[in-house]
Amino acid sequence: MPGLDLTPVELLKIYYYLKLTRGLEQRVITLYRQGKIIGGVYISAGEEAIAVGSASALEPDDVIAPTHRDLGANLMKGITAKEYLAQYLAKRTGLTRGRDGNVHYGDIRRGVIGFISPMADLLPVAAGVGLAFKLRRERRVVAAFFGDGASSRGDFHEALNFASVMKLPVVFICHNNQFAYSTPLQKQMAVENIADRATAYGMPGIAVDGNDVLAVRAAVAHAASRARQGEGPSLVEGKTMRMRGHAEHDDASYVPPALLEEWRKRDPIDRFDAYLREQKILDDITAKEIAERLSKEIEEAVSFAESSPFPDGTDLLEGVYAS
Amino acid sequence: MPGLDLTPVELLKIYYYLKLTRGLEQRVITLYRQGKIIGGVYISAGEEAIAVGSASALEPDDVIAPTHRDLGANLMKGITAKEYLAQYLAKRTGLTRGRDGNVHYGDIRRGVIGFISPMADLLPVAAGVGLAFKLRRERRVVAAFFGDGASSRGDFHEALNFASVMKLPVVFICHNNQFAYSTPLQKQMAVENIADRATAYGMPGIAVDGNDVLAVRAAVAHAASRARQGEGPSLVEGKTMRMRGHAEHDDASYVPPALLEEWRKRDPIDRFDAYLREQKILDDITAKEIAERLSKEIEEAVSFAESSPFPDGTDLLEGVYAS
Amino acid sequence: MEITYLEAIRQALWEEMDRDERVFMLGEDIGVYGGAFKITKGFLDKFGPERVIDTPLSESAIVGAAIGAALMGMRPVVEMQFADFIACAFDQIVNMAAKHHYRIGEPVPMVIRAPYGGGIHAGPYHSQCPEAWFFHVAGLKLVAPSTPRDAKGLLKAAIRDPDPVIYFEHKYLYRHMKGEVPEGDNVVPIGKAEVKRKGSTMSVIAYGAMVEQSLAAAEKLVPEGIDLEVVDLRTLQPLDMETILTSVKKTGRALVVHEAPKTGGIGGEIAARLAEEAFRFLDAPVVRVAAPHIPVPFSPALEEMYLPNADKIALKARELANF
Amino acid sequence: MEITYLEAIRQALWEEMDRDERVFMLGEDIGVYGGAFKITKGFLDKFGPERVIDTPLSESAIVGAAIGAALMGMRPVVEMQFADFIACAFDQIVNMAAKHHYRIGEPVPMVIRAPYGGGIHAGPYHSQCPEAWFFHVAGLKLVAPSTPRDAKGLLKAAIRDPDPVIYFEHKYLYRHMKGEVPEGDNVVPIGKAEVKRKGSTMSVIAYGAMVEQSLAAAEKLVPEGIDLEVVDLRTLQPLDMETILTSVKKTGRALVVHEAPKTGGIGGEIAARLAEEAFRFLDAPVVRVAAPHIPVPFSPALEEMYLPNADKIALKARELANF
Ligand SMILES: Cc1ncc(C[n+]2csc(CCOP(=O)(O)OP(=O)(O)O)c2C)c(N)n1
Ligand SMILES: Cc1ncc(C[n+]2csc(CCOP(=O)(O)OP(=O)(O)O)c2C)c(N)n1
Ligand SMILES: [Mg+2]
Ligand SMILES: [Mg+2]
Repeated sequence: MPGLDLTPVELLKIYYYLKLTRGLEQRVITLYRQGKIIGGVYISAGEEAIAVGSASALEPDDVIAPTHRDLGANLMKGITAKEYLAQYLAKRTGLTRGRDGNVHYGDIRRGVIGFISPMADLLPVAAGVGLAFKLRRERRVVAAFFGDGASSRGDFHEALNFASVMKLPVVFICHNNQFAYSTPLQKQMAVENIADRATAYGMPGIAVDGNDVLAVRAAVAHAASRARQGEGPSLVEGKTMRMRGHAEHDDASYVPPALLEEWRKRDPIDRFDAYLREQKILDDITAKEIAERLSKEIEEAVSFAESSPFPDGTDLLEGVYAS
Repeated sequence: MPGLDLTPVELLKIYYYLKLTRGLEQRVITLYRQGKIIGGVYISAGEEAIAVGSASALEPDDVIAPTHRDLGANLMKGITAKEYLAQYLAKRTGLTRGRDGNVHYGDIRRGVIGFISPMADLLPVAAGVGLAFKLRRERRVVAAFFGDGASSRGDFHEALNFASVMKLPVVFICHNNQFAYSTPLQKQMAVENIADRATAYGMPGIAVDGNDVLAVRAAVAHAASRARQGEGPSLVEGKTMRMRGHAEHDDASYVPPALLEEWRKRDPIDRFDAYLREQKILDDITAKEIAERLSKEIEEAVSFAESSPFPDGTDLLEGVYAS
Repeated sequence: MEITYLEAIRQALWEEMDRDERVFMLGEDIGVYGGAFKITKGFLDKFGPERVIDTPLSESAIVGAAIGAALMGMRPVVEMQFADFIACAFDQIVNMAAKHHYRIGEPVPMVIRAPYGGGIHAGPYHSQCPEAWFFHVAGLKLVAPSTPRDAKGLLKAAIRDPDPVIYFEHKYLYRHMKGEVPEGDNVVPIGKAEVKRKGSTMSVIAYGAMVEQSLAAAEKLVPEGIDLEVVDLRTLQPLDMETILTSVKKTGRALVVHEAPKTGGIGGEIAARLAEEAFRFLDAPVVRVAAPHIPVPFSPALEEMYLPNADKIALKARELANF
Repeated sequence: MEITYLEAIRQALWEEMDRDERVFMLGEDIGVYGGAFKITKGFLDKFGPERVIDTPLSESAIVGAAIGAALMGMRPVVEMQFADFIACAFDQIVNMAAKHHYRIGEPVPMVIRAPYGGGIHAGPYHSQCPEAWFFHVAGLKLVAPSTPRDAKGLLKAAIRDPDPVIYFEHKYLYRHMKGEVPEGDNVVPIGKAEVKRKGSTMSVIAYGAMVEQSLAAAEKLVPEGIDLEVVDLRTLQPLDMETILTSVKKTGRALVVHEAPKTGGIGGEIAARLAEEAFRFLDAPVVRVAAPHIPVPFSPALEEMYLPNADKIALKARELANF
């Protein structure tokens, strides 16, 4: 059973990051409603287990190439709540210093490739990260995230093929949240599982319950260990559901309410919470303690972000080039 | 057994086009050696059965989107030997009137989409042709050709996915001739068969002996009839071998001679010739008659092409736009 | 009656779909959702899923399919969700669509709607003005309306045009810009600029969102006795040099304004043409107002510094008037 | 000793690979085959298959992978088989590579070698000069050497540069152009134009294959008392306006020459900058010699009409001298 190899501390760490992700995003939604956010807001509520489960399976010097619903993974790699919120408020203290917004940030020193909008663009880039590891004989792995929608793009195909031919240490991880914006799976592809596409590249493909954080972790850990041993890339698909609009402006009225209802019952955090309690790793006291820590971390981040200055543009024209 | 549904006249037509393709290309090689060709020369010798077999399975108002080794299909759709050679000589009488060269020609009225260089670009275009048929409720089919190399490109993926989701009447036909320029299959993909990639799109994929013209014909006929009945696209892979260099300047010294030797024994025309003789459809007399007709057609085409004028450029600046 | 720029686009699409059954639309989320900007809201109900196609997330396939359908005589209208993602279809546009008529002589009647431009706090990936990428490519027509009337009339012209047209619709104008639109089937011809304000001191040559800003600058400058003539290009390719030259020969001074970065923008070409064709009439150098050579920054203050506006135009106009 | 332009490129690659083990190459057919133009012949034997990577036919993956490797501190050098196919990687270049440093502040040290240009009878898909597609994009450096010395020195500079550099190497010059190359590790700095011929009548500003043609035009005009100063840009982005301005202020006249189509080419920007920054020094309009706004035609006579050359330059120079 997945999870049995983990210590309580490790399990609670996963719990913490799931909750931190949920809590921070909830806070962003509030800030959005208060009109404090600049631009769109992309929420991963209900699919945090994919980001967190995956990142929890990585080693500290592994790299991630996140997509727009991977806050949990970014946090685990060391992106801070403060930086995250400052980015949403378009502040100078955000990771792009106000030059880019919301989910478009990264820091290679912490192993996070900065996400960019064109879907699937980071998949070839991740292949290149893996190539660098391979050439330098480093036993590092890169985890590359993408959505079901992104899997229709040419770059998905080129990247998976390239990585497979060269046996690069990449774990391709799909958030199959059943929609690309308003477009349901059946209008995107004529296959049941995105994991089935792995066949086309001669790599292992596995579909897991994306709302089971330990199942995700186990699948990614397995794929990462294969990759680390030089056996090449894998494709891990997490089946999940986008529980909110594409972005916060979208009321997602095109999503059948029954579908949401069904998936609400499978909430990954509720499930993991129940599991931990069952395993006697979590009780009310610990839960409350963690909730307080989280609340503190989040509120400090909000204060930080709100009190941070906007960029003043004195260096507006600088930094187009590194030299 | 494939071929049994064909009349002797139909079989001899296939024979004629196989031989015409081989003969014309041989002639182009000679012209190339004589320095009369402008630019590169792309030869399909040894893989004519894919183009001819496929085209022979189509209806007159079906459309093809050829790749650069589909002379046989183009001829069957009505492109003439004269036009073909004039194109190679960059003459005004070529299908692009000297504006483009060698294998870059087409004529939509005859159902041939003009090939362009970037590999796989015609696959989405073919999907669009199929889309037009579908929207207009026309029972027409488009056959879209590509090489093993082209199947690594994003446009391959996007096109097959698009066509499959929309159930478009497209038959995707791969010349798997084992090399993309100098790059052998194992450096291009980590799968055995390109046909296996059909799985990723939820469409049927079949690999056939690409040097067996009737096997190709049967597979394409089957796929075309599915497509015509609204059952969507298929992928047909013809296993074959590129018997010459990528283009005539390339001595293909990177190809193991034994591999060529092995495939020379499977020459599609020799095999079809033997089959026809076995079936008593072809004898020396008919063969000679056909050889004479071919030789006449080819030599007339050479004269036509050689005596045709070069474009004089009086309209050089015209025709960038249709209006 | 005054309608918004967005409503004008909607009406043009609606009327053209109604008028000509060859016209159909394809793009991401344009059907059920009605498009990211809700331009095609209601179209699915009226015209059905065959003519309002929700596609997979694959810009290259979408554009390629439009080309194929256009070759078969359809009139596809593609919606890019944001113009920024047109980069993903660049090859199909410049290599396939643009060159086809010159090479083969067959028309490719298609429209790509590209929602472009900044001013909506959307950062580097949802604000770009990519028109100059295509301006250099022979075979494309480019239009960029600045008013509801032109938006409607030019979109009609684009859909009826036999050539590939990229229709740049400015996102900032969608709901900000209102104006009168004539009753009935009013087509604004491609290739004709329009003087939006008569003036004598200098000619301001602008397009898209910069027309409004230029007109505002003109009002600002009235008290100073500076009288701007504002020429709205409307069509960028082919450029209406006649209208530009007539204006500049009259005023003797030219200020070119665009939102895209100055370096390599269309303004350079206009300035160069003016020097070549109206040097003797120029009392002063042609001056440009445009964005700096950086990605479009996200944070509002940065974006404001980045974007040209009425004040910046007025400033340069004053300098030019005093040259 | 005189070496060819091709040999100069080869030497630069060889020496850089030798000097810095972070440098590696990836592209189609560059290993076993030694590249379509044989530039990397012998590299595989010397540096091995990990540093000379034959990739699948997938330009977007190749460029994306180079970006990823560059982010990890490698120094990838990509070979496009022909510059025309860079269109297939356009999105990765303009959206990912170009914007990364401005947004995130991390360098992306990579080189894309783009064999470009006409004069080799290769038609619309193997002759394009696509530099203007990228000139408008902030964050890219563009170089285009005209001599073996610059070809070698600029490629070294490009490989050592921390930013993404597109290295435009002219196919016509490969074997046509010979010249002295200094011994040793000679780096030609990016961003510096060079006066290739001193003169007094006018400044001819050119790059790539047009430098040779401009120099030839200069010789033709000597008997007529017209004395051309030929400025070789060498770097297109960032433009060395200082050198250009110094020359033009001295001569009072400027003729800009490029092989790419005039409309939307780099010449427009230079002309505009000259008007803006040297208007008082200009005794005549800045004039451009460039290709017409059509695809590169195939047939030799057409291509000759299409391409700028010494005669066409001399003709315009004469007109300009007499202005
Ligand atoms: C190339 C490209 N085309 C279009 C878009 C606009 N867009 C942003 S997200 C999105 C849907 C993405 O769906 P998916 O990959 O399933 O991710 P999800 O949002 O469902 O997590 C679209 C169409 C984009 N960002 N990139
Ligand atoms: C996008 C693109 N990249 C590179 C090339 C250069 N090129 C022309 S043909 C070719 C190999 C094609 O291989 P394949 O698709 O297997 O067709 P084959 O020539 O083997 O029939 C290459 C690399 C191209 N035409 N298009
Ligand atoms: Mg999704
Ligand atoms: Mg092949």
